[in-house]
Amino acid sequence: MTRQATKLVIITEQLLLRDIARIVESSGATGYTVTPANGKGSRNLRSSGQPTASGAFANVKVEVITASEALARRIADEIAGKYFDNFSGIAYLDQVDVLHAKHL
Amino acid sequence: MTRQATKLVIITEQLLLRDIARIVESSGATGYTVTPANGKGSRNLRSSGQPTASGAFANVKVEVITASEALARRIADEIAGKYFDNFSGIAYLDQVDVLHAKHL
Amino acid sequence: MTRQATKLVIITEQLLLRDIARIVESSGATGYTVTPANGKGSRNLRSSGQPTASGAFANVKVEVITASEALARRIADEIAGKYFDNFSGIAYLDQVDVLHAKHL
Amino acid sequence: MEAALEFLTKFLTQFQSPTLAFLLGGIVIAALGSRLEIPEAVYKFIVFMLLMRVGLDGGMSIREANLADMLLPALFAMLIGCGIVLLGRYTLALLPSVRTEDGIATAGLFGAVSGSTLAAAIVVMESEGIEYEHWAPALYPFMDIPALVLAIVLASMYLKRKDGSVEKVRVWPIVKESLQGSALSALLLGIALGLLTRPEAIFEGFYDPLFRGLLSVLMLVMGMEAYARLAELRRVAHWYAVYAALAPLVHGLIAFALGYVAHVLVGFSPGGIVLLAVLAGSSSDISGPPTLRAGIPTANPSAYVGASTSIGTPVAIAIGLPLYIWLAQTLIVG
Amino acid sequence: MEAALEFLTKFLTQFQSPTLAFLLGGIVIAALGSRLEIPEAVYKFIVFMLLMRVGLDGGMSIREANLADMLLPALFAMLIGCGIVLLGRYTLALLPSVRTEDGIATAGLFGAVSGSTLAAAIVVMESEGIEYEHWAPALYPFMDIPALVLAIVLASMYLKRKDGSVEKVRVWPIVKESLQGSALSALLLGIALGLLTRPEAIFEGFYDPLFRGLLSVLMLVMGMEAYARLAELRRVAHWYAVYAALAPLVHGLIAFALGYVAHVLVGFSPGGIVLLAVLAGSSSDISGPPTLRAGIPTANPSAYVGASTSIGTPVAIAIGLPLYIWLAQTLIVG
Amino acid sequence: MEAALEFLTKFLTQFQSPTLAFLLGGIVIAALGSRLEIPEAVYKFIVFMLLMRVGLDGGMSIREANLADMLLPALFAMLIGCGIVLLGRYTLALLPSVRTEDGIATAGLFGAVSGSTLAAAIVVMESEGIEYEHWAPALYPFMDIPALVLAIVLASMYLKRKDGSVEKVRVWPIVKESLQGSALSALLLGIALGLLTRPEAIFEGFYDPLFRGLLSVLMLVMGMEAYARLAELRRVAHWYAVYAALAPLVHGLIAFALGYVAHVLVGFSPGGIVLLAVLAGSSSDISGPPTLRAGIPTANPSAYVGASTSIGTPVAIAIGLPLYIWLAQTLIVG
Ligand SMILES: Nc1ncnc2c1ncn2[C@@H]1O[C@H](COP(=O)(O)O)[C@@H](O)[C@H]1O
Ligand SMILES: Nc1ncnc2c1ncn2[C@@H]1O[C@H](COP(=O)(O)O)[C@@H](O)[C@H]1O
Ligand SMILES: Nc1ncnc2c1ncn2[C@@H]1O[C@H](COP(=O)(O)O)[C@@H](O)[C@H]1O
Ligand code: NA
Ligand code: NA
Ligand code: NA
Repeated sequence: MTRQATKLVIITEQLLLRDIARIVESSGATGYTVTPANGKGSRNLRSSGQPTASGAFANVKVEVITASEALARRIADEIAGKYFDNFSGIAYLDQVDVLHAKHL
Repeated sequence: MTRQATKLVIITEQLLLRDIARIVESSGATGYTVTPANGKGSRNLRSSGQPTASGAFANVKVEVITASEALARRIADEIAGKYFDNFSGIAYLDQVDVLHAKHL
Repeated sequence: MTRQATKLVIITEQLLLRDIARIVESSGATGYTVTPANGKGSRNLRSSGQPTASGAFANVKVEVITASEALARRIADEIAGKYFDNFSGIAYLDQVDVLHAKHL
Repeated sequence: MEAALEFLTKFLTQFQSPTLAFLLGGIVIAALGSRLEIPEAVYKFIVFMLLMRVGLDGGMSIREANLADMLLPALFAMLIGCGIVLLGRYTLALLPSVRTEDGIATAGLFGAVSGSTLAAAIVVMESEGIEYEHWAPALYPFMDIPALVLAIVLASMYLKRKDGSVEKVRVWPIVKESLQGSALSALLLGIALGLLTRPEAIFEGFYDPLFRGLLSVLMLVMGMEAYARLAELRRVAHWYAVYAALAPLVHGLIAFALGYVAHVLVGFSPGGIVLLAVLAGSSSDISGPPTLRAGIPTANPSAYVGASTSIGTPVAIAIGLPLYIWLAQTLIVG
Repeated sequence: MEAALEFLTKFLTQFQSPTLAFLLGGIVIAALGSRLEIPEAVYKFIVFMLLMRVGLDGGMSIREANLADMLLPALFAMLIGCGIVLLGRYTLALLPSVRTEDGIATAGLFGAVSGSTLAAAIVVMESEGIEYEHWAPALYPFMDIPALVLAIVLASMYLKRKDGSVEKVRVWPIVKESLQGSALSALLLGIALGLLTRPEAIFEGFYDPLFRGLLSVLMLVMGMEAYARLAELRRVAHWYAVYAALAPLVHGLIAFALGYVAHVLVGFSPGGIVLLAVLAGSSSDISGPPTLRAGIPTANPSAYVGASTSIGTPVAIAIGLPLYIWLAQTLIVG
Repeated sequence: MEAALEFLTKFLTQFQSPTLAFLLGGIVIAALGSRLEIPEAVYKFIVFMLLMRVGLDGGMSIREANLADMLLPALFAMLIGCGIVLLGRYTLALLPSVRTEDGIATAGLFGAVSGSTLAAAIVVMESEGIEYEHWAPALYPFMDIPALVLAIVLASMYLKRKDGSVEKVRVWPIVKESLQGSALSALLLGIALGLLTRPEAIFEGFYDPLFRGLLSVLMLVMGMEAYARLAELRRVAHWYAVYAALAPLVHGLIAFALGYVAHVLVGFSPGGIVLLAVLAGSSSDISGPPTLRAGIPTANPSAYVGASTSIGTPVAIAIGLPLYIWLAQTLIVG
């Protein structure tokens, strides 16, 4: 199996992870992957008062692979609309070829 | 130098990392990169009995950049064939342009 | 908003992170994201004498999204030119569609 | 005159106490560009250990305490938490260069309580042999939660008035969010275990002996952090720095006065008064910021976290704490 | 009647011991949605510290032990490990709603040993002043490894029969895999260091004094974990829950009986019997699961990990441990 | 003859001391493929704890020390640091199969100091009741920094001569980089706090009692690490292995001789001489490698890190330390 799919990547504050996971799960996407991240962007808000001196990862990178690009865009729009005015965040799409996955 | 290449991404259980590294190393690929990850997919097996309450990263994301797409597919097929029936896992390809690398 | 952009990915030794961040920041890029990584490549230098036995992530993956591909290449060339002879490192480009970002 | 001299001496000696010395040491090495790092996992565990120690101690002493004695201090703690927020709402938040919601959030953070400042006070008091009601740390949530809730409610009211919206703010989710945070969870779990079970052996063999030493490490982190945040604070209005320098002392002294009333009415001890003042003078560093980010998303965290971490906490520990101890010893005991 | 009452009292007092109190505390705060987290690095280090402490103690006492005394208990440990797996293979794994390989894997995990349950038993016994052979923890691998190996062999035989394949299962790689796991490595290293070197000073100055306190933190993690896994357990057949509730006690009592035989034959102490029963009643939480995932890949870990972590371990600690102590005191000492 | 026998006994007993036992234990379990892991966060924190303990102790004793007594040893420390590098530059680095810059970097690493070897020496000396000047660990930076700076300068000079370039090497950035590293930061912060503040209570209640135990864990990590790096070392010229086996002892003995001079001239104690020899015989494991990577980027870290971690440190601890103690007891005290 090789199947064209869209990978949505959202990089945002760790603090929002629970909410974002909820949005992705209820969107109909078949899964998602989270990696720890740090970053610098337009504003440099720190999310949590968590020590910067302890090398913590304050951001997360969430990747959602969807068969339909429209779904990926809907998820991105919902998250950006809800949070990106007040929280650090960036969202982008990438085209990938899924070789093996249980569902998609 | 700019060289078209294929990036294979495998997201699977941390538990399998040693085996997967062995497969990649013996495949002829010139290298690989591993990042810690967490995720949710079709099944939610936990790999290790490792506490979920301690924020551990139970998955890994392995990226292998290869000059030949066929090699990437072979690696993915071997890993998926061996493990993905019984372990969490997803594999996909992405096209990238390698700018600097010692070998490829 | 959907905007074609270039994602530059640099995987190199953790040790160089401060210097690389300085280069990216002064290049005019609007931001960057860092994730911990481990890897194996052509040489297997360990950067720091940091215990390998303690599961540390000795590499970092730095991603820089730029509106102009030329800027991404300039950043990659500067970093590779300065460090990749003596340090582990790989640099590649990927095309992405940015959906939401404060600047770009 | 003599009294002032005495305070000055106390104040300067204080700088040699490990608590303050490590805090200042942290500021200094951060300023010098040191790459020393206390890993996040260790930092989180130290916070757990300290709050568990404080909670266990509190719980064990509630067992023997007269519940009636705790009522007035608890009521005062709530009043203080709310009073601090209202005070900030009608001073800081009204200043022309301060965005109203930023000011309210800052007041909320200063109304909330810092577990590490509390731990620092306990260590200093115990090493100086000052007695206090060991249940006093249980006043923490009585001050912390009302302050955060009130700040979020005030900010929502303000923002809704601006928008013309009429939705009501729901209080319970904020309370729950606070209680589920890692700091309050550890403290309350400790209190419950101290109250309901027999943890004396591990308290005396583990949590208590490690208390002071772990606190020294935490103070080092707080110092490094204070320096790291100064840059953030510089980007916002100067009024935040002024507020952060004065508010801890003003809040502490108000609480001291109320504590004194409790002293007269129900025999609240001088040491208890000091702790009440410390709770009031402290500003939250662990659980407050994420609660406020979620509750007042439009407020700028650089303002409130910067003010609290960079200036509020050092002032609360370095000036507030010796001040309240000196006051207690001079006015009450003396 | 009186005896039952006595057991009930012992049982209820037990709930106030720090060990059980922190376990229950962990379950409760997880159920209440607390975001308290003991970082993975700390959790791993605590496990190392506990097993190193147990190992050093074991090694130092093997030095003075009569090796002949250890033979029978070690043999019994092996028999028990294998017996538990066979018992599960021919009860749980034969139930219609249970996939055979899932049942075998579960039996393997319950035949294997939990380092944290062992540590909990040692702390409780030492705080109750119950004597035991300090080399008894060295029985751990004699029970753990045969159980895991036998489970993997039985599952492979079953699956091969289904497939018609005739390949032989290789035992040594499984044994090696077990021995190289972090838990057994730490325990065996501790035993070796205790046996061959002079670690008395650091045992008494470091590993032993921190033992109880660190265990309380580990118990908290185990409690949070137990709650977190309940959801997984609910998704599999109810029989796993029934097995997980009964098996620890059945296994513990069988081991108790065999331990009694050793008591009569070679003077194995009542405390040693309790430890043997605890080893048998425990189910592996650290090293067992990955060994089984690798060895029986088609088995569903939600079944065996869920059963062990959510129900097996709490039952083994909260009911099994006081039961065996009571039995030992009533039947043997009394 | 008798003396040699005595040394042999001392040497073999040493293998039973926890310090060396855990180091060897680490090598053995790594060689056996154990998956035991001391998490990075714990490792970093232990290093902090040990250096803070050494620093506090040093700082507190500098308070009472006669500064003049420290001058000569400090001068000798600098001479030794530079001498080791020069010695390596004109032996190892000139060998035909050794790239010059790799040889210089290796000499730099062996001239620099290992905090963990220093901590190991202190534990062994204290457990054997050997007196020493407690400010002696403050000699660390006097040897470490000049060695690293000189190595980087020599390498740059060599490389520039090869290139025909005439740019000057700037020394201050290298010194600053060293001082800001996590190891020296912790040590110097400890010294400053010990000198200027009153940390006695936490020193005696926290940093000191945990010292030996934490060191045992660190030794375990160093052992596992030594094994892990052997593979790297095998890929480079055999001369590195030869150098790594001999250099620690040669350097230690040179330092011992100079320390003896200080003994005669200013009464430097036998224990102080041993520590000076240990500093010289040790090779940096934490802060040296990144400084050298940055300072001599073309040098191959597999050569110098491999040589130091795999062979240098084990030799320095297992052979050097008991040798210097025996020499001090035989030649000076005896
Ligand atoms: N140009 C960029 N390239 C890569 N990552 C970025 C970029 N801009 C922002 N980010 C990431 O997105 C996060 C939020 O960005 P911002 O909202 O602009 O502060 C940052 O912390 C970075 O991790
Ligand atoms: N649609 C998806 N998008 C992103 N990551 C996924 C997706 N599906 C699965 N994954 C990742 O792949 C892992 C295994 O998936 P599964 O085998 O479906 O449980 C998950 O834990 C996720 O990390
Ligand atoms: N073919 C590859 N695929 C993925 N990552 C690679 C590859 N080659 C190198 N890398 C990464 O880049 C780092 C440096 O590579 P090198 O400079 O070849 O040692 C490695 O540690 C890997 O993390
Ligand atoms: Na307050
Ligand atoms: Na068992
Ligand atoms: Na040296």
